[in-house]
Amino acid sequence: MKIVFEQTKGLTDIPMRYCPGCGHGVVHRLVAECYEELGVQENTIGVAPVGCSVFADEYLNIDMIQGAHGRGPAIATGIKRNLPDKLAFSYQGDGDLASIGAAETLHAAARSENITIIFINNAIYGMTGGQMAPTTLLGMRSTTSPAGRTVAANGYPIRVCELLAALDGPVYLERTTVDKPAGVVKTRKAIKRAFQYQLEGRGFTLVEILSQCPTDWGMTPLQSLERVRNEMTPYFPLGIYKEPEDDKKARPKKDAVKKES
Amino acid sequence: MKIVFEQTKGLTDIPMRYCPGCGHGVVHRLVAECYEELGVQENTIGVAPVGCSVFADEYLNIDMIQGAHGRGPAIATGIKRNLPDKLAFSYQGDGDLASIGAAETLHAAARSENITIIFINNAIYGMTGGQMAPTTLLGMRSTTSPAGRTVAANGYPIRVCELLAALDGPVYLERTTVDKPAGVVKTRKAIKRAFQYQLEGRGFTLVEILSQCPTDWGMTPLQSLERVRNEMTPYFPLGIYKEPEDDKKARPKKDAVKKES
Amino acid sequence: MPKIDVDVTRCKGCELCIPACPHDVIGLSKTFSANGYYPATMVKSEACTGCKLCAFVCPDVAITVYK
Amino acid sequence: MPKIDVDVTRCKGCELCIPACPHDVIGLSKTFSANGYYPATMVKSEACTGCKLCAFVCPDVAITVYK
Amino acid sequence: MSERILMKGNEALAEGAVRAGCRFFAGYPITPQNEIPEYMSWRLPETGGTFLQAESEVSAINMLFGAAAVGRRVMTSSSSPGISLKQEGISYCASAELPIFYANIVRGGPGLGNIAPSQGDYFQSTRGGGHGDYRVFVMAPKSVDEMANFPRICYDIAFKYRIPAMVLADGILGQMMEPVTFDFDPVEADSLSIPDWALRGSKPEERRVVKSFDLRPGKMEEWNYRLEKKYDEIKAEEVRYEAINTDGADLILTGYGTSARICETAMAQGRKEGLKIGYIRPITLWPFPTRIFRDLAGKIGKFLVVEMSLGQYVEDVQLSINGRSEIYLHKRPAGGIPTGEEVLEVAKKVLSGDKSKFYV
Amino acid sequence: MSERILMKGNEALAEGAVRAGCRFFAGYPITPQNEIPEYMSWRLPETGGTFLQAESEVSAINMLFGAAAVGRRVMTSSSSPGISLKQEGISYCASAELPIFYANIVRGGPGLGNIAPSQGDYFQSTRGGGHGDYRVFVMAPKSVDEMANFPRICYDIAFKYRIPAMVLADGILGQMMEPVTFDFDPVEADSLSIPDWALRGSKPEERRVVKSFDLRPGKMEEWNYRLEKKYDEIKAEEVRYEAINTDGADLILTGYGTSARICETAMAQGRKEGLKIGYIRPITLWPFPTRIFRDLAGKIGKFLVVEMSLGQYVEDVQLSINGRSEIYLHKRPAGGIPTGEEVLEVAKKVLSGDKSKFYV
Amino acid sequence: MYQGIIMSGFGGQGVVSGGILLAYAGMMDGRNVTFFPAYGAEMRGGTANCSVVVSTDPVASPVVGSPDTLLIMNEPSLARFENSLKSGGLLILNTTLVSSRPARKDIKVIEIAGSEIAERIGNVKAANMVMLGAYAKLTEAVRLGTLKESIKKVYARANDKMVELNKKAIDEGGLAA
Amino acid sequence: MYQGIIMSGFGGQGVVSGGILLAYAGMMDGRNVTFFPAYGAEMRGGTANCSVVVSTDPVASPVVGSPDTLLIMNEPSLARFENSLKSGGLLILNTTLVSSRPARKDIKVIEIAGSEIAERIGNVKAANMVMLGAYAKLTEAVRLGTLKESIKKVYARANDKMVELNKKAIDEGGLAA
Ligand SMILES: Cc1ncc(C[n+]2csc(CCOP(=O)(O)OP(=O)(O)O)c2C)c(N)n1
Ligand SMILES: Cc1ncc(C[n+]2csc(CCOP(=O)(O)OP(=O)(O)O)c2C)c(N)n1
Ligand code: SF4
Ligand code: SF4
Ligand code: SF4
Ligand code: SF4
Ligand code: SF4
Ligand code: SF4
Ligand SMILES: [Mg+2]
Ligand SMILES: [Mg+2]
Repeated sequence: MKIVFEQTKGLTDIPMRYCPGCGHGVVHRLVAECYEELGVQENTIGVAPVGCSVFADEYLNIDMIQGAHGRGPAIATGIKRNLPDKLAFSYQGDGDLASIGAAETLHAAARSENITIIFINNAIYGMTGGQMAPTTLLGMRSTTSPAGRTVAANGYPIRVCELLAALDGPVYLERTTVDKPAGVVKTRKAIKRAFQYQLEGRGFTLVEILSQCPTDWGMTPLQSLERVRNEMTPYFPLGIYKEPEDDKKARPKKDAVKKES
Repeated sequence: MKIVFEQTKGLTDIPMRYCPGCGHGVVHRLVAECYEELGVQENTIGVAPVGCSVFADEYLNIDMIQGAHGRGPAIATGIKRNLPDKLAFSYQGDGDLASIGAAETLHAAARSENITIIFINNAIYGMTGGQMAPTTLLGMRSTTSPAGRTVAANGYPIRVCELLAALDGPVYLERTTVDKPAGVVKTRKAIKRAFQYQLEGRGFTLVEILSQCPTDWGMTPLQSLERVRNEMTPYFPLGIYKEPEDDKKARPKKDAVKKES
Repeated sequence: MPKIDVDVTRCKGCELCIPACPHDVIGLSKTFSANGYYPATMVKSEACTGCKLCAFVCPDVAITVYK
Repeated sequence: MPKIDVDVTRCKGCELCIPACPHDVIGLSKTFSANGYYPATMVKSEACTGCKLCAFVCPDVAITVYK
Repeated sequence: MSERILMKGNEALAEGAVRAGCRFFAGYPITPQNEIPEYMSWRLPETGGTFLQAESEVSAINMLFGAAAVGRRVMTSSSSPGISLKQEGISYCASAELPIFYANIVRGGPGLGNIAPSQGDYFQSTRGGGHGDYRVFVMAPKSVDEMANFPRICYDIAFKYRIPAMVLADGILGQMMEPVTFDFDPVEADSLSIPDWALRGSKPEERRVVKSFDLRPGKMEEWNYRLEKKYDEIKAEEVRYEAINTDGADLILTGYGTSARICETAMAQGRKEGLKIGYIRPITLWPFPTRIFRDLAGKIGKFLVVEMSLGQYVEDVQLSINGRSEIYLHKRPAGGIPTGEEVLEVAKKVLSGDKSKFYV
Repeated sequence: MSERILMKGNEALAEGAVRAGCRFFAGYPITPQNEIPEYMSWRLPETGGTFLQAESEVSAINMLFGAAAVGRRVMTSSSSPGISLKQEGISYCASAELPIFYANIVRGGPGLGNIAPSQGDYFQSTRGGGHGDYRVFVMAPKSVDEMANFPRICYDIAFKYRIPAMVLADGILGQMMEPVTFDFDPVEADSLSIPDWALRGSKPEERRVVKSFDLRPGKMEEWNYRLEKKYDEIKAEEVRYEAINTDGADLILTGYGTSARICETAMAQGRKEGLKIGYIRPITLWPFPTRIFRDLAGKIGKFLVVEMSLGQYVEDVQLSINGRSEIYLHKRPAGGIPTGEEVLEVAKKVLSGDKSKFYV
Repeated sequence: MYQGIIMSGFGGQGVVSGGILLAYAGMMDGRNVTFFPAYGAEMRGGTANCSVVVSTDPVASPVVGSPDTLLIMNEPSLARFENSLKSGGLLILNTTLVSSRPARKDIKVIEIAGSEIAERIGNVKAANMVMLGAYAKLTEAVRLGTLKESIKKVYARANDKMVELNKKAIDEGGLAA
Repeated sequence: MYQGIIMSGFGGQGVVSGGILLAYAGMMDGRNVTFFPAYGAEMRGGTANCSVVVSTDPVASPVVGSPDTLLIMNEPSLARFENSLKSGGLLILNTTLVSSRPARKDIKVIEIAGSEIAERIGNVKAANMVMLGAYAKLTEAVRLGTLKESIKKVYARANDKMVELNKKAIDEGGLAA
């Protein structure tokens, strides 16, 4: 009997300190599997955000840097411009990427900076205890929208892939989930593709992963998966929002963006 | 013989200190004419940016506030949330709005903050002497892109209307020019419409005006109009990028957005 | 007869009004102003229709139009 | 026979693997671990096909699959 | 009004601000102050006020810039890194003479640091982390009760002098619960008169302009002298401190905020043991209570400064004492919290002539 | 190498940085320092380096955070409000021990202020405008020649101790032209060894992590003590100053940067007139040349501090003198530039016993 | 009188609300009190703890480094806090969920089947109250009666049944101690 | 020797480049020199000015508050700077473009038809050189020869014809003074 699935060498042995059922763990693993599989683990530099995944450097078995809240794209830019042959990615939460770091994200994308962003959209500020995120759904409760998010008070949740797709800079943008095995497989493929494009020097890539935060959603892990499926994906449609023209033509139709009506 | 055109009471008597032929002057006048015509001059609060129009408070004959570079949308938010019955607008340049203030712009738009932004896109940092702006065209020289802007070094210019149109928040977005009388008339109409929507409490409105900066472009005023027409409008197509559904249906087809192919 | 009046304390001689006028009414003055500019002036005053197009484009609100 | 091995020092009893398994192989243990969680365990071990779906969704990389 | 309530420091501060008339809050989450925005998010709407979660600290301080300019009592809060990001905006408020109120619930720095209690932002608060010559009125509560009652004082000063006012507190004061009594009647925000400088939409003849600069030659220098005059007035009028058992003391313990509580305990225990220990605690960090130190300098031989930072507060003590007494320093940065016993032990060493903590 | 060139201060600084090995610059335009990014925008590509116009000052400092972490010699520059925005990032660099070099070409504050020369950011530079206990190596050039030559010293110190290093200069030093001689051989950036802490992509066993925090209990306190030790070493080793005619002087003039030049002129003129005037000028503002002041304190009766700010630099002088001499202060904020005659006049008044400028 | 208390257990065992109740009761009894929670990243991973001080003198710091009393509600908490207890201090152990026993001999250990008792009287979640009842009985830092009276004030949203259950749990704790 | 000079005119009259040339020549003559431009918002509106110091002693500040010499190239500049000139100072006036005359009687005024001369010898833009030639001749702060020699160094991109024209303009200025 042989092992058909085990922990990737891309991860360290340290058990992850995320809450039970948290989406960060799976995504960490996928990121690690991708750089390992691409044979670039020793040539990868990761940027950890401020957010629950501030600890990513303990788990991802590569050179890592942890910087100021929201500034991952700028930090990755500083790295990549000086070491253009390395794989550089920034791992970020929704508060980090779309709120305080909105300008850095937008401009790295507009510059078509040759970096990859792994974007965990869990519609909440996890680390700080459940405040409203720029991606918190309308009606969703958080500790700073205790009666539920409303347009009047807080405006609309931001769809990052759709927004960045309006720029010329991004090369590849895809939104996935990790709520079931098929989603996990797709996410892995997306991350790998993003890394590959970067290694080919094509420019800015981003994978947005809809993820669960059972703790700050006040749900069991299984309930939280239901929310991802039933509440998040309708507002944040899964799919590819930008890809190189050549690949687009090659790809079968069914992968196309399913936008909300 | 009677006067058929004279300076609006919306402006003070102080001669404007802009360079000869600068686009700011015309737009100041149009803004002033609009609030005057709408009968809300005494109920309007304007936010002046950091940029050449930092002096707007000397010319616009209303209550004005001048704040930190790029933060106009946040300042206008602070005003409007506390005085919801007043007309509040933020007047901003491209560096101010789309570079340092990108996050503030994006989030005011996403919140559908009930304010208006008058956005002067002159593709350059005017006040500081001609550095590259986020809207500087590819190939265009500036003091920080002395050999001309390139994708590799500086990425792509940002199209603000197109970008914000990807959000749910904005109610009205239009791009115009002031390069000839017809453009001036259209710009005036657009500003007035934006103000009206705000007075109706509909939410976020923005008018982007392609404008000339003869000084930092190193051109005569007349040459600079040519650049607006021949170089800017192809990359920044004029038109309406977002408007209330009801108005859209009512409007004749020809006003529709002419996008680049 | 329609005419325009250029405020020389405001006019900066940018010439934007010149091509804006459909009847070639405007040109630059030959002498410069206290501010050091050659201000706009009517060079074909009889052709003015009072259409205001020149005033629309003037960045310095230097033009008053009479009709 | 295919099987999975759950690392009880990593498993947090989140149950995500349970519905992921197409053959209802997994359940939670009745006793809690040193970390205070009820870890996942094979409750119908004979049904395991080694398909790895459970491992795919486990956020704590607690599952090793043998086949 | 005189009811005793068990409250968390952050919530007491928020409630204190609301009772003092705050009707606009903009902020961005950060530990250990999240209870402030969270509290405001339901409390302000109750009063007809507005809570806004800003997209960043930079945006929040600029929302305040706008909101303060229309004459509202406004507030923001954050913790160290977030307060650093607000420095430009605070400098703008100071220059434009906008009265804002904010709180820094300090965490351990520098960098991301940790979320443990710390006093590492003393310099930033008292010297202005922002650019240019300006000052902020800084209050340092030592209890949850003071967290509850200082916002009102801050608003009064902020509006009287048109300057930013802040509460500087460490994570302990933000996170702990203690009994609280609000010592003032709630302010009816609507009854507050609109300041004559506030933007409200005006007739052209009466229009108002708020700005933070004047580019005409020499004018910005004058602008600064005008601000300086105001600061001098505040220095003369608004100093607050507490001084206990200073008469005939052999040693004065001094610290602010949580360090002050610890000094107080050490003093109490020391006096029980017959040691002549006194204690001074600045309540306002700017303006600093220079005079009380100056008055005692020379008379009392030794001062022991206790701070949860690496030698920041001590500079103000030294500037006040100006060489006329010995100063000793006990410092613990970024989450190191001295205990009363620890401080007393140091005090005894100092009294016995041990120079190891000698500062100057 | 010893050629004399007429250069603008900002350009001399930029060229000095490039010759000292700078190969990455990220910045955002702001007067009066625009010549720095403008120069870098063509100069760095010539050397194979990278110039980036960042979307903001916040982004620029964080680009440096990344670029410094891979071991490059990096630079950013700005002026007052922009430097305020960078404070969070500077605190992060200090905590993560990343050697960065930056310049603040100060303008008149607070707020938007004006673009006239000023020294109003002394506190921010020397006390840390950011959060937490940290220090930045601060050099204050007084001439374009020093603008050209100080970047190299800053890089040396920054890399030796792994700390941020900065040049603090006012708009005069940035905008004026003066003859310059580069007093060092250009550094070949490619020949610099890659520091052993730099991120380069590593084998798992050798992987490197750059971060600015440690959340484990007590660890951040240790982290701070480690930084403090380094700062103490720098205080002991890296102080630089200039002291002229101090022996037997009746009065010492002191100022830094442009103020120092002015003091020097006043001294020269005063001595021509037979007055015993000396002069001290700190070259490093942090570490501050405390010792030279301390050594002269008590011996020389009077010190006259000249600063283009409202009483910031004088605090360090006072902390050094510690009550043992009289200190006088002549201050001009936000664009007020004292002349040599003006300073000499004040000096004469002080010598004659006039107390109107008495500081402490 | 000075009592520094640390209460520790799993998230969900009511450690924080128990601590607040204790502080509140202390206040009602005229003591100086402080309550200090573990917060932020410390919270991740499912354990919770808080510090309470009840004292006749003003409280210097609410951070309890060396507690006089430990209320230990689960296994990991024992390991984490045992060594911090003052020599001669009191350790109250929820034996239902803690199978180990302290190694130290210089402390006083009281074993209470907290969760079991709570389950028996109606809700395992009242185990925190059982522990507090035992604490009040043993130390007299707060009065048992005040603890019970405080329930309604501290848990404003609790219904009568809940209040009664909690009161009962406090009494049971007192009896068991 | 200490000479504080302000040169002022319209943008395009070569005020800045003239100032730099003067400073450069001063440096070549072994003087201490500084050049300080007006910058930023001051520049808007089409006027330009700069300060130059040429001195045998080290220069304290490059900001010239009360100049020893004024080189005035257009009308508005006269109004702006006349009063700042030191008593007994030198005012060199480009009479082609300045029709007013200074009101002050305590200064020395030299009238040079700078723009006219420049136009005559080939390019009105060389008026700045005419003024500088006059200045060098009158004050001897820099040598006329050094000024001419410096042209090639300072205007690295100037072609030979331009260089010659500028040299000529300097000479003409010297003659006119
Ligand atoms: C400048 C600054 N502001 C705020 C914070 C506090 N903070 C830490 S993480 C975080 C947000 C976390 O949310 P998100 O980015 O969505 O990540 P998640 O934890 O949900 O994965 C915030 C606001 C900080 N550390 N620094
Ligand atoms: C924080 C900060 N950064 C930079 C500046 C300098 N600055 C002033 S205006 C400006 C840009 C002006 O360009 P734009 O916004 O396009 O306006 P324009 O002058 O072209 O109308 C900059 C960078 C500043 N004042 N504050
Ligand atoms: S708080 Fe949410 S995002 Fe953070 S570790 Fe827990 S579940 Fe994951
Ligand atoms: S620099 Fe450009 S934008 Fe500024 S006033 Fe002059 S022409 Fe207008
Ligand atoms: S009013 Fe019309 S016709 Fe008359 S000058 Fe102006 S543009 Fe020409
Ligand atoms: S457009 Fe206005 S400013 Fe320009 S030349 Fe005509 S009148 Fe003068
Ligand atoms: S490997 Fe497949 S069958 Fe086996 S337990 Fe996992 S999911 Fe079930
Ligand atoms: S998914 Fe992983 S952590 Fe969760 S219960 Fe299953 S094995 Fe345990
Ligand atoms: Mg999140
Ligand atoms: Mg612009």
